[in-house]
Amino acid sequence: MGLNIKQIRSDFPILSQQVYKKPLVYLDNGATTQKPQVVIDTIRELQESQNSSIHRGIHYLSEQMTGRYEAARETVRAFLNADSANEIIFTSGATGSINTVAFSFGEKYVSAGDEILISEMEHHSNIVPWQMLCERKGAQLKVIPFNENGELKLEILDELLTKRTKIVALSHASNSMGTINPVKEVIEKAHAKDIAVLIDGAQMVQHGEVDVKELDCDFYVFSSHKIFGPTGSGVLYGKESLLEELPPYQGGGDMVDQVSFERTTYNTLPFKFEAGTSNYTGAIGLGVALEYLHSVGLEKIASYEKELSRYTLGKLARIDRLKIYGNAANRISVFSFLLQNIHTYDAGLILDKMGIAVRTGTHCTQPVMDHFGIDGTIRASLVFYNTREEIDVLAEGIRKTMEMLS
Amino acid sequence: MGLNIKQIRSDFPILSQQVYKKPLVYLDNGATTQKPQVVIDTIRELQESQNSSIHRGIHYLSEQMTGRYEAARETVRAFLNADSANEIIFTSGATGSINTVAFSFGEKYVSAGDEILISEMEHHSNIVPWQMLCERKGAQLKVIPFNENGELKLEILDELLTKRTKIVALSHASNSMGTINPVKEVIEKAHAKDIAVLIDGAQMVQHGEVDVKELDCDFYVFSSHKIFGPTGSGVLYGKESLLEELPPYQGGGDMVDQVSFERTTYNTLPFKFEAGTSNYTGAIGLGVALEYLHSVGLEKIASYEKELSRYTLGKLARIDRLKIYGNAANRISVFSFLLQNIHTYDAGLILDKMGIAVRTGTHCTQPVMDHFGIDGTIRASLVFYNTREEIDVLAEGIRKTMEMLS
Amino acid sequence: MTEYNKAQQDIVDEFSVFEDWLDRYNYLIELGNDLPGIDPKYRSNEYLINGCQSKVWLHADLVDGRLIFNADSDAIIVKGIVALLVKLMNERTPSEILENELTFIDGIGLRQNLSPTRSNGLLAMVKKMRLYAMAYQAKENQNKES
Amino acid sequence: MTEYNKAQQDIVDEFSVFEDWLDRYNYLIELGNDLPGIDPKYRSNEYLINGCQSKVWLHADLVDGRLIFNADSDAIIVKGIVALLVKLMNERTPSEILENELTFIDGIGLRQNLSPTRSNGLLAMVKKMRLYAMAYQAKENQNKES
Ligand SMILES: Cc1ncc(COP(=O)(O)O)c(C=O)c1O
Ligand SMILES: Cc1ncc(COP(=O)(O)O)c(C=O)c1O
Repeated sequence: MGLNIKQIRSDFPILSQQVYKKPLVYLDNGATTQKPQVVIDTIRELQESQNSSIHRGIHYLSEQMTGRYEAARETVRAFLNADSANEIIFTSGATGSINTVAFSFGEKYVSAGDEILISEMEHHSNIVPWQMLCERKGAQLKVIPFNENGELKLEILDELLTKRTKIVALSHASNSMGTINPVKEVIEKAHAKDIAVLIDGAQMVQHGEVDVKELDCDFYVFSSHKIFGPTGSGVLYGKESLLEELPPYQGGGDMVDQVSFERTTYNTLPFKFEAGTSNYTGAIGLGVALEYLHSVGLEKIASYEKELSRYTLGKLARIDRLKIYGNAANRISVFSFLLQNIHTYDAGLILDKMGIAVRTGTHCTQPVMDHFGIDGTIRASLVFYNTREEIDVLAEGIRKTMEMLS
Repeated sequence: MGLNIKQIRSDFPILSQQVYKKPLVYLDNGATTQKPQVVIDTIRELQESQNSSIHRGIHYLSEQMTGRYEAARETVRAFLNADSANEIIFTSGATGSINTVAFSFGEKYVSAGDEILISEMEHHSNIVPWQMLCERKGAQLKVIPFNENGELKLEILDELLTKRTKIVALSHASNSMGTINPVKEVIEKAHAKDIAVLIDGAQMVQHGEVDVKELDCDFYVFSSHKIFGPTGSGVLYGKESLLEELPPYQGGGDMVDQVSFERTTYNTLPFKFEAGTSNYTGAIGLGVALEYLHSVGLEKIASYEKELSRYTLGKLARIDRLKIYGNAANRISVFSFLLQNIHTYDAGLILDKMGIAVRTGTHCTQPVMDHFGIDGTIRASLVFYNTREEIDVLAEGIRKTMEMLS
Repeated sequence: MTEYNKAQQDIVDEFSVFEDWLDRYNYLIELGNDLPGIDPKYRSNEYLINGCQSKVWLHADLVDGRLIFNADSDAIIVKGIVALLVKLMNERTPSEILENELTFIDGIGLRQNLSPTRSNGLLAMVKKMRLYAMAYQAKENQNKES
Repeated sequence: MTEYNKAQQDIVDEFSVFEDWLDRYNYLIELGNDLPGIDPKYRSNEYLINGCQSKVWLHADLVDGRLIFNADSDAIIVKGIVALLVKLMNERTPSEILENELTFIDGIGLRQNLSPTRSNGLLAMVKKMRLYAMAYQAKENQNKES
C-alpha cells in the first residue's frame, strides 16, 4: 500500500512492547500518539549535549539551541504552508493555543451581546474557553448541530452566522466520531460576513496534509503529542495581520520589548505570544516529528489510512450488536462504537487485559454523547503505524468481550 | 565540603562537553540548569515503553503513566512540605503559574482602584502579568524599592500595604542580583492585613530547602527547567481553601466535571487548574529531578553553595575595575557585575570563545538595570555542580577579556 | 488475625486459583450477576456515587448494631468488586469496619481499580462505606450517653 | 567575479590567517577602534538601530552617485563588524550594493552575529544599508525621468 509498515513499526520502540504478556495493540492514538526513535533520541541528545535557554544568550550552547528552535518554527511553517514564521507560535498544546485565542481575540473583539459559534461535536478544549469568554464578556455561545451520521448541518450555517458573530471555532476532524468537517466551506461563508475562523486541527494534522493558506483560516491549532512529538508543546498558527492586532495572552520574559513600571511595550511576532522560557526541547522534538512524517510521506499516510479505515469499518460491521457512532462520508481513522447492553467500562477493562488499548468514556465530547443519549463509547483511533492484523485482534477481542459479558 | 563533586559532575553528561575545543564552564544556571542522567533516562524510558495519555484511560499504559504522574505530584508536595497534593498544580513553568494566579485571583478579588504590590527586583514574568491585570481591572501596581545593596527597603512596607492592596507578588530570590528576600517577614506583615502573598521561587528552590507551610505563603511558583528537570513544566502551589475559591484559568479537557452548552461545572482540585493534556513527561521528569536533589541532600547543597559563593566573591573582589551589582548579606550564588568601560556584549562574546557560558543583558529585570542606570550586566549563576576551579577559569577569563578590550 | 482479616484472606485465596486475568474477570462478572441489584428506591441520584466512567449506588442501614449494605453499579465488573466489598463488610459492626484496614483489593491485584483517577466510583464507595460506619457509631455512642 | 565580490573575498582571505577565535576578535577590536565614530549629530535616536544587547547607529549620503556610510556601535566587536561592512559597501553605487549578495560574513564565521535572535543590531543594520541603497536608487531614477 505504499508504506513499509514493518519498517515504520520498528521506528516506534513502544510498539514492540508487551502488556500482560500479550503484544500491545495500541489503538488510543486519538488520546496521544507514540514517538519515533528519532524524536526520542533528539530529546535525549539535546539534554545530554546542548541544553541551554534560548534567545537572550550569546554563548555557544544558547546560540545552537536558539538556531534549532527557530529551525523547528520554520519546519512547522512549511508543514502548514504558512506565509511567515512570524505566524507560528509555540504553545503548551492545542488547549493552550485555543485559550490564547479565546482570551486575546476576546479582549480585542468580543463585547456584550456578541456571539461565538462552535459546533456540537467540539472537544471540551474548544468549548470551555469560549464559554469562559462568553461569561466574562456577556457574549453568547451558538452551536452548529450535527445529523445522525455525525455531519454538520451546514444548511443552517447561514442562519447561525449573524451580524453579532465574532468568531467561528470548529474542529477540522472530530475526536469522537471521526468526521472530517468541510472547514473550507465554513471559512468561506464566515469570511463573506467578515467573521474570523479558528480551526482546531488536533485530530487532523496527523492524518494528512493541511494547508492554512489554501484553507484561508485565521487561526489553526494543534498539539505536538498527537502528531508523534513530545508532550507539553503545541502550535498556534495565526494570520500575521491579525496576530499583530491582538493583545498578548500571558505576560513574562521574552514577550516584552521594554519594561518599566509605568509602561511596558511588547516584543514583535512571534515572541509576543511566547511568554517565559519556551518549551524549546518540545518544539524541537515536534520539528523532528514533522520531518519524520515528511520522510514517510503525508499523501502515502492518508491513502494507507483510508484503506485501513475501510477494512476496519468492514470488520466492525460484521460484528452483531455493535453500533458505530459517527458515519460521516469523509472521515479520519477514528471509530466510536457501543456493544449492545455492555457497559463501556467493562469492555475497556477486558480489552485491556488482552493487550488492546482503546479508550472508553466521553472522549471530552460530552455534548456528542448527549446528542446520542449515551454515557460514552468505546473508541479505537488508528494512525499509520496500525495494521489490519491489529484490527483483526480488536475484532476478535470484541467478540470475546461480548461472550464474557452476555 | 560534604559533596562529592566529581561524582555529581559525572551525573550531568553535558558538563564534560567541550565548546570551541575548550572545556565547557557552564555558569548560566539562572537561565536554565542542566539535567542529570537519571532525568534524561527517565524521559527516554517513558517515551520508549510507557507513553500514554493520563487520567481518563483505563488501559495498562494509561494506568501506569497516571500512577507515575500522580506520584510526581506527591514528590512535589513533599518537596514543598505542602499539606495536600490537591495544592500542587502542574503548569507549563513559573511564568504559566504566575499568569494563572494573576488571572484567576484577579478575576475573583481585584477591582478598579485596588492595588497589587510587587518589588523593584522582580523578573518580567512577575511584573507583566500584574501590569496586564491592572490594566484590565483598573487597578494600580505598587512597588517595594531596594537599596544600593539590592535589599528591599522593608521600612516602608507598612506604608505600601494599604487597605486596597489585594496581593503581594515577590521573588524569593532575585535572578539578577542574587538577593534572598525576607519573604517570611513580608508574608507575616501582609497577612496581618489580610493580604494574600505569592512567592516566585524560580531562583530559590534549586538552592536549598523551601517549606511553604512554614512560610505560610498563599501561592508559591517555580519552573522545572531551573531545578534540573525538563523544559515545559512548572509548579503552582496554592493553599487549598484559596484555590477552591478561584475560578479556573484555562478551559479544556480534564479540568471539567460536566460539560453542556448551557452549563459547565469544573473538576475538583488539582485538576480544575490543569486544562488539556498535561505535560506528563515533564512532570514525571521533574519528580525524578527532585528525588535526585534529595539524594544529594538539600542542606549539603546549600552549604556547599555558600562556601562557593564566598570563594567567588573573593575572586571577583580581587579584579580591578570590576563592580558587583547586588551585595545583599543573604544571597544565592548568582553574581552580576560590570567591567569598567567594557560593553557586556563584547565581554560575553569573548568569554564564550573561552568556553565560559555567562549571560549578558538585563536578565529580564529591566527595572533593576534602570535602578542602577545601566544597560545590563554580566551574570555568572552557579549551582552545586559548579566548582572553585571553574571560578578560577572565569576570573582568568575576565582578566584576559579586560586586556583584549582596553 | 481478626475475623475480618481472615475473611479478607479467604477472598484472596479464592482468587489465587485464577492465573489468567480474564478468568478473574469472569469470576467478578459472576459475582456481579449474583449480587441482587439495589432496591430501586435507592437507585437514585441521592445514593449515587458518580464515577464519570461508571456509576455506583450505595445505601446502608444499621440493624441490631450491624451494618447492612445495599449496593449496585451499572458496570458489571465494578459490580463484581462491589459484591466483594459488600460480602466483606456486610453485617459487621461499625467498629469492625473502622478498625480493620482494607487489604484484599491489593491482594487480588485490583488496586488500580481503587485509584483516585480511575473514575469508576469504587474509591468513593469505600470511603462512603466507612463514613456510614462512622455515622452509625457516633449515633450509637450518643444513644448510650443519653 | 564582480569587484564587490572580489572585495568580499579579500576580507575572507585576511581573516583566514587567524586560527584562533580570540585572534579574530582582536582583529575586529582593532578595526572597531580604527573606525572613526559616527558624526555626533547622527549618534541620536533617529539613526539608532536598537538591538537590545548593543546599539548601532547608521547614516548614509549619496555623493556623486555613490553611497557614503557613517556608522558606529557601542560594543567594540560589533563596531569591528560594522567597520567591515562599511569598508565593503562604502563608495559603492546603489546598484552594486543591491545586485551583490552579502557573503563574507558567512565566510569569516560571523554568521551567528547576523542571526535575527542576536539582538545586536547588525542584521537590522545590513537591512538598513540596503534600504538606503534602494531609496537613493529610486531617487536617482526619478531624477532621470523628470
Ligand atoms: C525570578 C524568576 N521568576 C520567574 C522566571 C520565569 O521562569 P520561566 O521562564 O521558566 O517561566 C524566572 C526565570 O527566568 C526567574 O528567574
Ligand atoms: C479535537 C481536539 N481538540 C483539542 C484537543 C486538546 O488537545 P490537548 O489536550 O493536547 O491540549 C484534543 C485532544 O484531546 C482534541 O482531540
